Amino acid sequence: MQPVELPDKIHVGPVIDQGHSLASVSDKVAGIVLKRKVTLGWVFGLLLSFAILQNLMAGATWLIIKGVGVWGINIPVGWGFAIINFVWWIGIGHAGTLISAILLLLNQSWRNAINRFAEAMTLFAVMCAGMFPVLHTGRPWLAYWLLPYPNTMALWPQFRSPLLWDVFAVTTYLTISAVFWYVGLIPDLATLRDTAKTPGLRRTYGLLAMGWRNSARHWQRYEKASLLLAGLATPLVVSVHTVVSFDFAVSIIPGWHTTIFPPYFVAGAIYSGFAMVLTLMIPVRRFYGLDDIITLRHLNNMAKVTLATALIVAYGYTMEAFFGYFSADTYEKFMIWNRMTGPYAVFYWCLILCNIITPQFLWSKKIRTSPGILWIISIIVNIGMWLERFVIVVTSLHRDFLPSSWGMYWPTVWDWAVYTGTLGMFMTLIFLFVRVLPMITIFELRMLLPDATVKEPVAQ
Amino acid sequence: MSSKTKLAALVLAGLGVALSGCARLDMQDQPKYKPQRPSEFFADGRSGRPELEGTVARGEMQEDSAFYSGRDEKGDDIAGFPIAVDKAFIQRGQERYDIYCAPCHGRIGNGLGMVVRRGFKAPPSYHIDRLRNAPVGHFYDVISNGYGAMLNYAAQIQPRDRWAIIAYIRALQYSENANVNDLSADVRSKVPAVGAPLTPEQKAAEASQPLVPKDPDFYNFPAEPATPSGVPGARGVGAYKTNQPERK
Amino acid sequence: MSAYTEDDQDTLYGLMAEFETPGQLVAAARRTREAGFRKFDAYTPYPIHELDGAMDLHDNRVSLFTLIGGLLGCAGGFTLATWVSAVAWPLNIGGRPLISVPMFIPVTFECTILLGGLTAAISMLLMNGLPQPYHPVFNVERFVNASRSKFFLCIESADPKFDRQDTEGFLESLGPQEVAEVAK
Amino acid sequence: MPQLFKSSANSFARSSIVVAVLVLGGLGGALFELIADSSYATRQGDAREQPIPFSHAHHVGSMGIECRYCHTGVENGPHAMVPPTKTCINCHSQIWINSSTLEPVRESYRTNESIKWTKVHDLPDFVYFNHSIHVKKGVGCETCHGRVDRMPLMYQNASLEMRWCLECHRNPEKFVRPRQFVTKMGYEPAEPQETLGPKLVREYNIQKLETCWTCHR
Repeated sequence: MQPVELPDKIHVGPVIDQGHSLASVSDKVAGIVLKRKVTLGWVFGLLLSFAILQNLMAGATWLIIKGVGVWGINIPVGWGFAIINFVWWIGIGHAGTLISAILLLLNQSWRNAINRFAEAMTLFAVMCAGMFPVLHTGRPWLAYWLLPYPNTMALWPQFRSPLLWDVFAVTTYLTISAVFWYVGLIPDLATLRDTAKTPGLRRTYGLLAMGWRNSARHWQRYEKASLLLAGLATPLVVSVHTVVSFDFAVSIIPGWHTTIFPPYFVAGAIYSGFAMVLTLMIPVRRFYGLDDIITLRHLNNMAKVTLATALIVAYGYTMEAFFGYFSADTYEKFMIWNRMTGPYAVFYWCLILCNIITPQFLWSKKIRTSPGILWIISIIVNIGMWLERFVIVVTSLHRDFLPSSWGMYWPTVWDWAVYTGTLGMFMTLIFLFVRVLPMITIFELRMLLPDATVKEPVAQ
Repeated sequence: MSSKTKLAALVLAGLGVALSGCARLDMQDQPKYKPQRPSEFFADGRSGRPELEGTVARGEMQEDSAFYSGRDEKGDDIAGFPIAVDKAFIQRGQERYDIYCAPCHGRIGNGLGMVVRRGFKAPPSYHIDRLRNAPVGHFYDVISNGYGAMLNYAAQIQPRDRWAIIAYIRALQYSENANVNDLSADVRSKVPAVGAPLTPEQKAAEASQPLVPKDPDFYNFPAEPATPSGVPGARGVGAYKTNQPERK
Repeated sequence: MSAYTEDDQDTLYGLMAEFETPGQLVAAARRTREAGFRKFDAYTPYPIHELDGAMDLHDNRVSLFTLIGGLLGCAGGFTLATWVSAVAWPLNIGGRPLISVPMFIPVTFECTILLGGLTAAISMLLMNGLPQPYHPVFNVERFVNASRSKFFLCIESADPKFDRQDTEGFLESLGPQEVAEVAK
Repeated sequence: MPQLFKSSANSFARSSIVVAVLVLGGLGGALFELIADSSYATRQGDAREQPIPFSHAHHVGSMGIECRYCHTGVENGPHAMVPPTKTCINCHSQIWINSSTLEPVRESYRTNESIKWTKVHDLPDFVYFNHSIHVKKGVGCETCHGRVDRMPLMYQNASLEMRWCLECHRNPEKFVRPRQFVTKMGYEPAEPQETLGPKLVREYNIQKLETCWTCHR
């Protein structure tokens, strides 16, 4: 897979800076794990994240002791933070699979520098997402009841329910993401094994690398398997958020029951996922001095994808409003009007600001290539996408068909504990990941180098 | 996720699975009363509360004195059934009789039921003149209030069923004292002539069905003293010694 | 060509040549194959597609197994959904059909992906003989560079054409940086 | 590079994966089914300690006392009822009156305090169960409780798992019997159950109640 060289009018700079050789990229990326001293900043970050993770511990413990009533959910808003955060996290996860699978299929060479990191992010985000439905069951230790297995109750899950599709989609997504990630790691683990100095580390990475020896016969099957996994993961990633959107779209709640939900959710997922990759990538790139590997071209490309998905999402919002008007259905009309002017209107307009107005700055190439501003925009988009889920879930539910069933939803301290706790868990895992595993796919970086081109000597 | 975390997660998952196997689910025992469940609230430890004196439960107002007490206004046992008697009613009585009465009174009312064979004081046979001539109200009173060694069956047998049992007792009394001439002609023709010697087969059949089983283990119970020590408070037991108490 | 000796096969896994550039390796691999060797392998820090042609590597079994796995997952998922909904736990919900195919598509699809993906990864590992923490090639001191920056070609002593002297001479003729013995 | 692992590591690595898969997948699943479904979890066949070693085998088996003599609630109520002490005293006012085993019975009758029997068939509290309808529809005592006439100490004959309940609720014709034989122990159908069952299902208008709210209400 050779770098696709296109005119520089489109791309800003190369996918990897000049002056790198096969040895230097290997040493640079492996060095972050093996040679680099543990910095105070990293320790502080890890401890802070770990401290925030304790919110999840406390929140989950209290929830298990007392039941889901400790959350703010009640009639009519039975789905609160749990589903909001679930959808948000799953959406964030999508960027990883998109970058590693779809861009691999599209032969986009710039993906090589960021795919490992994005895949790890996917894995951790899906783990965070999984927390919410499992905790929302109220009896997490019985969460395995969601799976079809022969049991003493002679009961089976309802295969006609989108909530069960969710179980299948999310578990498949987690499994395939983990497998894809690990398969991608094997050659790099071998590099770490061969580069590490202490026997303990070499043995550890050696076991994880399973004895990978870079054989050409192995590489041939390996590439085939990677391509197949990418080919399978691509429809998977689209299906996952489609299924998540079915949780809403298959119901008959005004504001949920729309056919635009699947594409609009997938676009929103990619949107928030790319924003999250930017949010994480920009500081990591700076702290670990990876400017030469994660170049401005990467940031530029990611910003473009963010802008494109922002426009799709904007189209989605417009359509929602249009459906409300065009359906001529009292409830639909009321729903969209209530969304814009009701008690939660401020969240709606914040989300428009965050998700539609802010990304318009990305039309400017200058902004697309300024990491600092890009970072701020990416955070705003993350907040905006969270608000979008909040608005969709809460505004549709809090005004039931009968005014007698109207109510309000506000998260309790335990909602916030679990939510911030998953943020802590996510960050803790990211911090550990960057120290323990190569955060950039080394063997794919090598392929981007000029050295990697095969120039056969003329046979004598 | 490091392999250590994975391992810990696996161990935890394994524990969870193991625990789910032996621990009962948390909603399996709920803080609510089901019939006969003990209570920590009431001093006697019962959740089912006894009726207060004078309480009449809905639908249990017993206005029909003949039906509910077996006595007329003067307090004498009634002679006729206060309820229509038909075949189904007698069959119901037979079923109830076999459940509640047969253990002592025997299936045919001869007073040699299984419990009696184990040492309970034998009740009189129904087929004595005194009982054959007793009014139905007498039987009702005995079932409801006990008689001699017999405790009352008021809690076990509902009033309507008591009358059904009495109807069946009447049928038993009639059948045990029946005359062959009471049978219809075609049935009578199948009955061997009165006084005719039994065929050997009939003799054998009779011998093989003794009233008292020949199994030596059948009576193999620890001997009990002939004089009952009595159960304090047990109604009827104290009166047992006089055997035939004056009623009222 | 003379045959290998018993001694060689007992102690020697093969001979390994080290190359500086991917181009040299591809050329060497092509010539090794043309010379009639079959039991040989190239070791490179990243996949080189030119080697597939040079070494005549056309193993499509991973694809085949993935297809089979995916189809099994597809059939399994649909069968599970149908069996559960129509046989094991038929539940009449407002008279809707028990076997409602559109509703089974998501689960069928996810099962297809799950089984297909797992088969792809597992069959790749199995056919590559992994995990295999011990392998004779690791005995070569400089082989650590195979996962960093250097390119290796190893002809195994198990090859019928292998001969300690001749093969070493052949490898030297390919212009390597170094030819090393690979102990068993 | 010196070898990191001995050559034996290969077979060890492979076999450890196989073992791990077997242990976690197969054995784990099997063990789970075994534990959740075992008589240890369901307490099936587990005779319970009682304050008085009451023997159904003696009272029902050898004395022939009918079930309903004591369990008076079974026909008309949800609960078959453990009989009050008075029912014991019906006979034990004269039989075994000096037995120390029966002292708790007399004690209970004297003091008017309940005997604290141990519940054997303890359904979860989220299950609604009514004896009377089962008796009315021709489900024998024996069908659920087993050969009580052969139980010296009462034990739970069935697993009482939901799966077990559903077995009959889905196929009642395999289990029903004529009403008059409901309390009969060791009942044998007079004609094959395959023909008798459907006939009774029709006659007694037995429905296949499988909805959740049949039992969970």
